[in-house]
Amino acid sequence: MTEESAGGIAKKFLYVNRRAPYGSIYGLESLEVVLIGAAFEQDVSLAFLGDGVFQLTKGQDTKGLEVKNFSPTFRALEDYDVTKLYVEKEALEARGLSAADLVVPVEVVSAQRMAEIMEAQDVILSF
Amino acid sequence: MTEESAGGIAKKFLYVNRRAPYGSIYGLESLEVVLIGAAFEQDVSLAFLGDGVFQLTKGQDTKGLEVKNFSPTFRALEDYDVTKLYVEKEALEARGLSAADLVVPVEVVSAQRMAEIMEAQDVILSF
Amino acid sequence: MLHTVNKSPFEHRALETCLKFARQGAAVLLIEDGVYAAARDTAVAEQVQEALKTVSIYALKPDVEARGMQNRVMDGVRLVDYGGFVDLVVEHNAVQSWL
Amino acid sequence: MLHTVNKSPFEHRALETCLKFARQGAAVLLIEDGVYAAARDTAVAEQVQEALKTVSIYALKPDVEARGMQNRVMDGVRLVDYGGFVDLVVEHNAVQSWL
Amino acid sequence: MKFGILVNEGPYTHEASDTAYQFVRAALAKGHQIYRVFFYHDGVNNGTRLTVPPQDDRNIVKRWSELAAEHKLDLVVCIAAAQRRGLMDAAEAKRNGKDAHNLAPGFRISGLGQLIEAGIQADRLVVFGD
Amino acid sequence: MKFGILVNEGPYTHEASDTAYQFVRAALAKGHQIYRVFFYHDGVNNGTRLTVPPQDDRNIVKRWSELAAEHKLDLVVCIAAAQRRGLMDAAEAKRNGKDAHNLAPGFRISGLGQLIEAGIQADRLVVFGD
Repeated sequence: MTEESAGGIAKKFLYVNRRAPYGSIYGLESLEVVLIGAAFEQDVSLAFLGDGVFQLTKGQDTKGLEVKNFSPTFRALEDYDVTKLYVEKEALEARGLSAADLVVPVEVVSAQRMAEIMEAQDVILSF
Repeated sequence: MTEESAGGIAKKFLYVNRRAPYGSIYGLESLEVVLIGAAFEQDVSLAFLGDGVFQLTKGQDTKGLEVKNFSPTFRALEDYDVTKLYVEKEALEARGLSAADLVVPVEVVSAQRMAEIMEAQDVILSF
Repeated sequence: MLHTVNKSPFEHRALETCLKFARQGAAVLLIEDGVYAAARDTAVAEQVQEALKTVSIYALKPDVEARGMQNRVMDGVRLVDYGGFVDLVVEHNAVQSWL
Repeated sequence: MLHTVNKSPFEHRALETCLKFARQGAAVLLIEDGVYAAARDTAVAEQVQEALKTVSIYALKPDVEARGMQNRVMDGVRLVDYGGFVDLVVEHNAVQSWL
Repeated sequence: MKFGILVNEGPYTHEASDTAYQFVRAALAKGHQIYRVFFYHDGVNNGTRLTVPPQDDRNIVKRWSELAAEHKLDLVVCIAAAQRRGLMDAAEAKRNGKDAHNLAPGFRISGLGQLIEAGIQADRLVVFGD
Repeated sequence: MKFGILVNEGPYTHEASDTAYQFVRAALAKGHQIYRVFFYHDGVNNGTRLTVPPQDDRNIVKRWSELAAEHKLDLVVCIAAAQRRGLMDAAEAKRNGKDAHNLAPGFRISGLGQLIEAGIQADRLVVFGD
């Protein structure tokens, strides 16, 4: 197993994203952790709850803000073997969004299912 | 008039407090502005909306946090001729509080009245 | 009077509080994460539409675009750029920032 | 699993979100401005009482005292000091901080 | 018209400093005056010259400094807030026995009275924060 | 038990750094180990030696430094977050051509890998922030 070849047992890491992009830097700096963390060959999942779903929306154009649009980076996660992206169904709905509005394929899950996913983790990094 | 003796026309300053104490420093640092500002002999009012009312509650004991309890300082405001303290009625009620729970005498006002007070200001400092 | 709101209406009560204190004829400018309140078909859209009956609501265009919302802004909310923000401040006697 | 909530339930939706994801048997520790949720007779008290049927709720005593709430904590919410916070972390497999 | 500006958050973490900067630039472009920009709370962190942002990102501190130089802006960092957070100029470093200082060009450190004065002298005071 | 600690906010503005400090002290008092305290986002500002808090207030940076010395704590400031916000040690200052540095005793600057490693090595990771 990949995990054991890295010299240890893989832990289940969950990154919980609950903030909208650009109003604060948490989303961007959280993604920086995910990218670095990918090299450690752990069992990684990302959860997008509440306003966190806004990080994934299509059509972001940050020229007017003079900041970097980091949403395309989510598309690169696959190259890092980070493929488990869970999005809260109710959060999408409350915000008038659907999976088709997001820049990457995700698994849209109920609050109940998301709670189960959270319970199964060893390490939860929340930003 | 005091204002003219200070060499100018007094402006109406409103300090809007909407944050609970200790969870963040905004309440304390806002009060520091009020104290310094008192020397400028303007027409000063303080508004406590939402969680801002928590700044004024009696019985604060910060020993366990090892931070300074700044609530007694509100009692000193009178010495600085800062006497117009307005508290949002609905905010108190939602938090299970009444004027008797506060460290200083205040005027408890409706949202409607508070809106009128805000409209009458020249400068609004919000923290 | 001009009110600015910079918080998402889905996580904070800043917009709700602002609308409680914004009087007839006031202007509300949504900036930063506050612009999410300008989107159609959300859980807060009805509240914003109701508010439009008594106050003018603006949203800061660069913030709207950064969040990919340019095609989802509800009717009645007017977009302004930073220059328009400046004009709104000039036109009103005072500004209350609902941080 | 242990959940911590550090935001006031009157201004933010952090507690509401936490309670949505806290499963039967989980523990919720209120810290910092989150302790306001532990008070009796508030607009959110009923929501907290309802949650007490399925999860354990704790509040950090130094934060409760700093806010002058020592006599207003509702029945069923248990107070812990920093050592108790540490024990709660030890007793649960993981911690989710609802920031 | 004369504007006073209050910035309550530091660079990068919250959008406040960006919005304030764009507002100031737009106001200047329209021929308005900026009486003063006052940095309070974490806003004082906008005044450090020790930031090294990524190459592909904006340099928030530097562009404040440059805007100040170009338009003779008065950028004031609150001394009390700065002391709590580790911002100081050479004089403050000397007074407090510190071996380094970090204030960026174009900023000066002064008291809260400068904020009140901005409220009095400016036609409008606009607050940016979190 | 071994704890990893993540601190996401700076000193004074939010309570996060206070709570984290009290948690760490309580854990040590109970005989637990602190594998690492990692400072990210504005949390890096806990690592500046240039703060001068009021006499009657706690000195947040100093007490982190002292606790580190007493218990050999590993206090790590994230390099990427630090560069954005103006935190640097002597080596970083030299590399970036800066004329000053401000890292406090007991802190070291390193990469985000140190946070992941803390997640892997510690029995529990606890996050403090705003």
